[in-house]
Amino acid sequence: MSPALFLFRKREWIYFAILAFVLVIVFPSLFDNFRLNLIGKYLTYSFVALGLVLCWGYGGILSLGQGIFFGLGGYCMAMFLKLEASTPEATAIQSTPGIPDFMDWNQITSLPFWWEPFHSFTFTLFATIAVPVALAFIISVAMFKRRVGGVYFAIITQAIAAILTILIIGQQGYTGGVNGITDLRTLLGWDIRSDNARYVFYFICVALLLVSLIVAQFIRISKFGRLLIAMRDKEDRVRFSGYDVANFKIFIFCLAAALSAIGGAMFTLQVGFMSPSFVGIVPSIEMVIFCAVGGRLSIFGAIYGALLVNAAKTSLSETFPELWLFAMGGLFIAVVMVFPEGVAGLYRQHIEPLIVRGTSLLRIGKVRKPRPAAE
Amino acid sequence: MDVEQPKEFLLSIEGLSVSFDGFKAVNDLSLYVEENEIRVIIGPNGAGKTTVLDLICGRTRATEGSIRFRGKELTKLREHEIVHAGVGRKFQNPSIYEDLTVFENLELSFPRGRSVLGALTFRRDAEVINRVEEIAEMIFLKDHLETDAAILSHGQKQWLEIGMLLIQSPELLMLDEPVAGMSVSERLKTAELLNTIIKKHSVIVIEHDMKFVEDIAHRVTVLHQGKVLSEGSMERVQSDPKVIEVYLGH
Amino acid sequence: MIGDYTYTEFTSILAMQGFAGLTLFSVFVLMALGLAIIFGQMGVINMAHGEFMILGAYMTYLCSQFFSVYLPSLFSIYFFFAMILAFAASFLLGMLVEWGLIRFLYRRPLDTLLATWGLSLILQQAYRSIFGAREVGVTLPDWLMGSIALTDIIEIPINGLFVMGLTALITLGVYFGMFRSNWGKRMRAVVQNRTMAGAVGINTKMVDRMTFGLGCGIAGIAGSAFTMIGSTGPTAGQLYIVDTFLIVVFGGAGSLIGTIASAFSISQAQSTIEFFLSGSMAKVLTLLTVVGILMLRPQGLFTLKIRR
Amino acid sequence: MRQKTISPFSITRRALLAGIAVLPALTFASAPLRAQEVATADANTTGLAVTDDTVTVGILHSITGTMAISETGSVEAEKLAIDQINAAGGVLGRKIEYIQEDGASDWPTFAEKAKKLLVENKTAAVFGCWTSASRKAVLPVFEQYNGMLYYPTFYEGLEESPNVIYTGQEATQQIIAGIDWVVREKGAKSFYLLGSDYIWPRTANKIARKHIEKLGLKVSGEDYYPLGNTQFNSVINKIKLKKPDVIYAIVVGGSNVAFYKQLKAAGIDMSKEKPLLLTISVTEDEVRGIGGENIAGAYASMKYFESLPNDNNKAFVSAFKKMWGEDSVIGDVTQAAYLGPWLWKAAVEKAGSFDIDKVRAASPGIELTTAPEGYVRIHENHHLWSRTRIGHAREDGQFDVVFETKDLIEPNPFPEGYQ
Repeated sequence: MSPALFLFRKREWIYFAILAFVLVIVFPSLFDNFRLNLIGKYLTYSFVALGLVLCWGYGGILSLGQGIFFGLGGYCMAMFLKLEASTPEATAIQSTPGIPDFMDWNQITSLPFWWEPFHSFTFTLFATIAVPVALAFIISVAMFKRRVGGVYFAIITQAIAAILTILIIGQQGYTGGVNGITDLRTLLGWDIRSDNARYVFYFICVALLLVSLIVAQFIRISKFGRLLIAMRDKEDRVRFSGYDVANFKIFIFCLAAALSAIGGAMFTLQVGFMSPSFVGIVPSIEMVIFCAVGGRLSIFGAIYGALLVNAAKTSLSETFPELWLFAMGGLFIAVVMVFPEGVAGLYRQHIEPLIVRGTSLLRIGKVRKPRPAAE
Repeated sequence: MDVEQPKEFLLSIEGLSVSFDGFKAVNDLSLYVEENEIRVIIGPNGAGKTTVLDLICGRTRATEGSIRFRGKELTKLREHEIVHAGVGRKFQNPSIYEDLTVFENLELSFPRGRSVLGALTFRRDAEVINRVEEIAEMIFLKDHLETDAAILSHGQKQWLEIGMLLIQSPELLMLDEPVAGMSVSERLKTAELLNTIIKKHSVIVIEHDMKFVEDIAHRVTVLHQGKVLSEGSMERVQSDPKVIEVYLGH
Repeated sequence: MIGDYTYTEFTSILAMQGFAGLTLFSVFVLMALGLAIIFGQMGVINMAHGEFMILGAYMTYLCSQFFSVYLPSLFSIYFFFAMILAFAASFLLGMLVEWGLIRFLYRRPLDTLLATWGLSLILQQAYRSIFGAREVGVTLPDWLMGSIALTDIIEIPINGLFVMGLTALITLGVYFGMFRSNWGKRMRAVVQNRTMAGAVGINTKMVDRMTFGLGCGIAGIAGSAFTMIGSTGPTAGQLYIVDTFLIVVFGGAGSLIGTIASAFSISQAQSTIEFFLSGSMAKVLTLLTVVGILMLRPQGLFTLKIRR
Repeated sequence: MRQKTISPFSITRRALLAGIAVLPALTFASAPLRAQEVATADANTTGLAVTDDTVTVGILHSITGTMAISETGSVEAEKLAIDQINAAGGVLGRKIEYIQEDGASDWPTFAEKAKKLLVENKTAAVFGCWTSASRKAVLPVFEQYNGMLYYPTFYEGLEESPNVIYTGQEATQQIIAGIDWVVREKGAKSFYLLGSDYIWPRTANKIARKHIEKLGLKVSGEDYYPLGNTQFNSVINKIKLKKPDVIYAIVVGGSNVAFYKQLKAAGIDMSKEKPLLLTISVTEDEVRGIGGENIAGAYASMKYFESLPNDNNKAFVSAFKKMWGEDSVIGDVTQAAYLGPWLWKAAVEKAGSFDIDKVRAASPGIELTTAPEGYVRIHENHHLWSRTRIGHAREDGQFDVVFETKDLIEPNPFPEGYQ
């Protein structure tokens, strides 16, 4: 059996194919550039949700600070784009041409040293992942090596998200403050605001998402995936089976951070700016709900969850702005009380049996009993 | 260098103490376990039995004293390193992964791919499958390999956890109340299982069930208030007036 | 001369900053007490804690409106009625929430976190629909508004003193309630061994409900007190939640003394740094230090070492 | 609660209301244009949402979220203006229809909705945004799709987009006149600058500091607190120690309430003016939350107060209250939002076309004599020439206007020497 085939079971290949078909063929042909760009934006949250499935659903590590990594990834990309937009010619009216406009407004007369490397696109691509992962690594080493988990981890990540927001807003000369880094124009000379670019970014985003999905699936079906479940249920048992539990948690948390960072970078490219409002407490906890609605144990669910909640948010807040918070609040309660396995769980309970029955005549081979933990 | 430990002692505990906020749960305890021995630790509630196991396997850190295993000081190692050194531990309540199958439970305990990278590249090859099946046979779960661990009976869960230890091939197994909650027939089978096990491993057992203790024990250690009260064969311990005082007095 | 200040000025700084720190301390204790009970004793993460406080604040607002229109003669003491009403409203809502939501989730702390976050969103929108999106101001009786001048620089705000007194009173009340009363004994019994407590005839469900209600009720009083110093708007509660949780966690969950000690150290640190740096940086530095210490000492300041 | 503004004139409300519909028509002289007089094909060569009878515009503010509190007034004012314009015959004979979108206090949502309004709805103009962050977020969208945004809030300046008309004051207009006034009238020598921690207060304080230092006076302290902060005791202590003549406060949102309450509780009686408090962030809207009794005695520097005694304003205030309720209050931004549709109408009629480029070309020099704040004119840099006034806060939540600049102040979004 070749490894690639081994990666998904037969039915999962079908799910994967359906998802790819929807994202690559259906959405682009159904929606105009504007709506497609919106979907692209929603998909950037799918990266975060995917990371949360691994980290929270499987590993039991609830992070209320995914916005930190999403934001850092996005900021790294935004810094590069901002520098590219701040050529001396484009910023000739400033007191110090050649530096980002917000620095000039804050009487900063030369580019801070830590901005310098972001002139390089290669470095930026590297930093987009490396900076968030490094922070995730520091946080997780400090916490997991000392066996801090569960609720404490959630609260501390939330506090870090709060700190980072205040810091970004407070250091506006270096970060653009509450406005964020705005007015991004080109990527390597190519206008990112054009319809054309938006199409391209959408497809890059989809491609990256599908690759991430395969990576997540690889982890899920590997022994690592089973270890995550084992750690979630009986951490001590895993430890006394000879595993250094902290290392596994650190790895999965860093991976989730990396996925969030990719999402953040794609967000910046598609939306055209980055601001502290995607770093803080509220967006971070909303990201958890994307994952929970999709099904905290389903990597496919994560993607649908992010799409569904965001689409609902856009349309509900358009038509019934008053209702939106009620709906969102109800959603949080419902995924805890009524359908803890989210959309994926509902699908497995109600729809999959029908499909299985329908196709049972044609079916070849054994269908495994659906099991929540492994799906 | 320390002098080589006397050959006959697999595990030697000396002067071990631990206190929780002033309360000495284990107090200057010394205990020696030989190779291929079944040692049963008994004692009234709160005697510090489980704490001793916790101390050996690194779950609790000793305040003072030493624990040497094959000449290796365990008190300085972290839990997984102690496991790597060859000490396996079963908990009082069956501690298994309920969301996984029996096969997966055993597979995860198979001593390979214990690093992050190792776990990612781990392949379920013939060696693993054979070993899992072999152990499953020993623990009477051969026919339940694809069963979710959650739906096993209480006794089967206990066996599964013992199996998870066995697959690690530890030199020393520590079992905390392995027959608690088992039916009579399960209990007999467990005794049989333990008797197979000691052919290759040393075992420390904590047990309350005196009948069972009689069935398996080579030597018995009685703990009381964190100290060794009495030690020796079952008969000797049972006739020790100090033991009778502790169990029957007050 | 010390820095830019003369010696007398410097001592006045110390005195006044000390007082500012004490006010902040009282505020923190009020915020954290209810949460310390709910989180420490029951293990429930109540993200809607801020909204329970705001409920108390709105009750105070309603009371002030009511008294100024119907009972102007009693306006000067309406605040005491307001606090009772605030407690009662939050207490009842708390019991209702425990009955409808929390009791299903005792074994799943992370899920209580998500569910109560949802609850907080719903409450926010409810406040917005009922009271309007605008912040509402609460008119204080004159005797609460003034200050006592000790020297020409040092002036002690009366509402600050009032909040401090209130905090001391409530803390003592909670202490006696938890450690000296029968009810407290029952509550701690349930926390330590639920089955056993049930076996000896304690109605554990009722104890849970009362405990949760009590925690929320204290939040309500806190909200009522906040109207004297802060604002009351639908989303104001969210501002407090991170601080509050950090205080409880920093103190060591389950330890009342720990909560008070942590509120004290955080408030003093923050108000001291505030004096030398800007408010923003003071906040960042304080929070960073707390998070840093928590990383080194995750169990918080005060916890008992117990066999796990 | 609040007392009604006392009107010194014996004119009845009914008469005023009758007048309001007529006033604009009078200003732009001549009879209102009819649709037929300007063919749709001529008035709209770029595919905007214009028919023979209607023209569609967008309103883009936060209806939900934390900013909804502040932005409601702007929405109300814009709707009022559109109603009045329609009652007076519309724009180029076409009735204005509006599509309202909710920015939900979330900047990407603003960008998203702005794009929708421009790309899908083809709106001829958009009235909206409140915070700088939301404006920054939509700016690239307006520039890319060539839309026209009328932005009502007083703000930090440092911006001049061909696609935005700034109907509020930029920082120098609001700040310099105010500082000059306290220096001249109150003999202020030292200032304590205080703000919420984000771009507008920081930039504004920077300009203030430069100006104060230019006058040879002293800045005795500068401090920033995070948005939403509710503990100001430390800074109040610093103020008491430094004893500045003026507290220059740019605190916003929920923090305002806490700040003024704590200031009062700490024994700083603003009516004694020792120190005097001058703010540029508190309008009548904010006072509602703060409570008039907590801020009475403070001074605010801005271009508009609800109590302005001119006839334009009286008509505006009564029309506003008739439409949105007697207890509504009107702050500076609300009035600036009200100007948006009127300025747009004037520019369209001057251009004879809805085309964005033509409207833009026609905009500089557009004047409005009917503005509630008095006379305003659009500058080349798309900001408004306007007067700055000093209001003295009363217990009832209104301001007494105690000073008004003689001349219109030129907008200067990129002030040399102030950066």
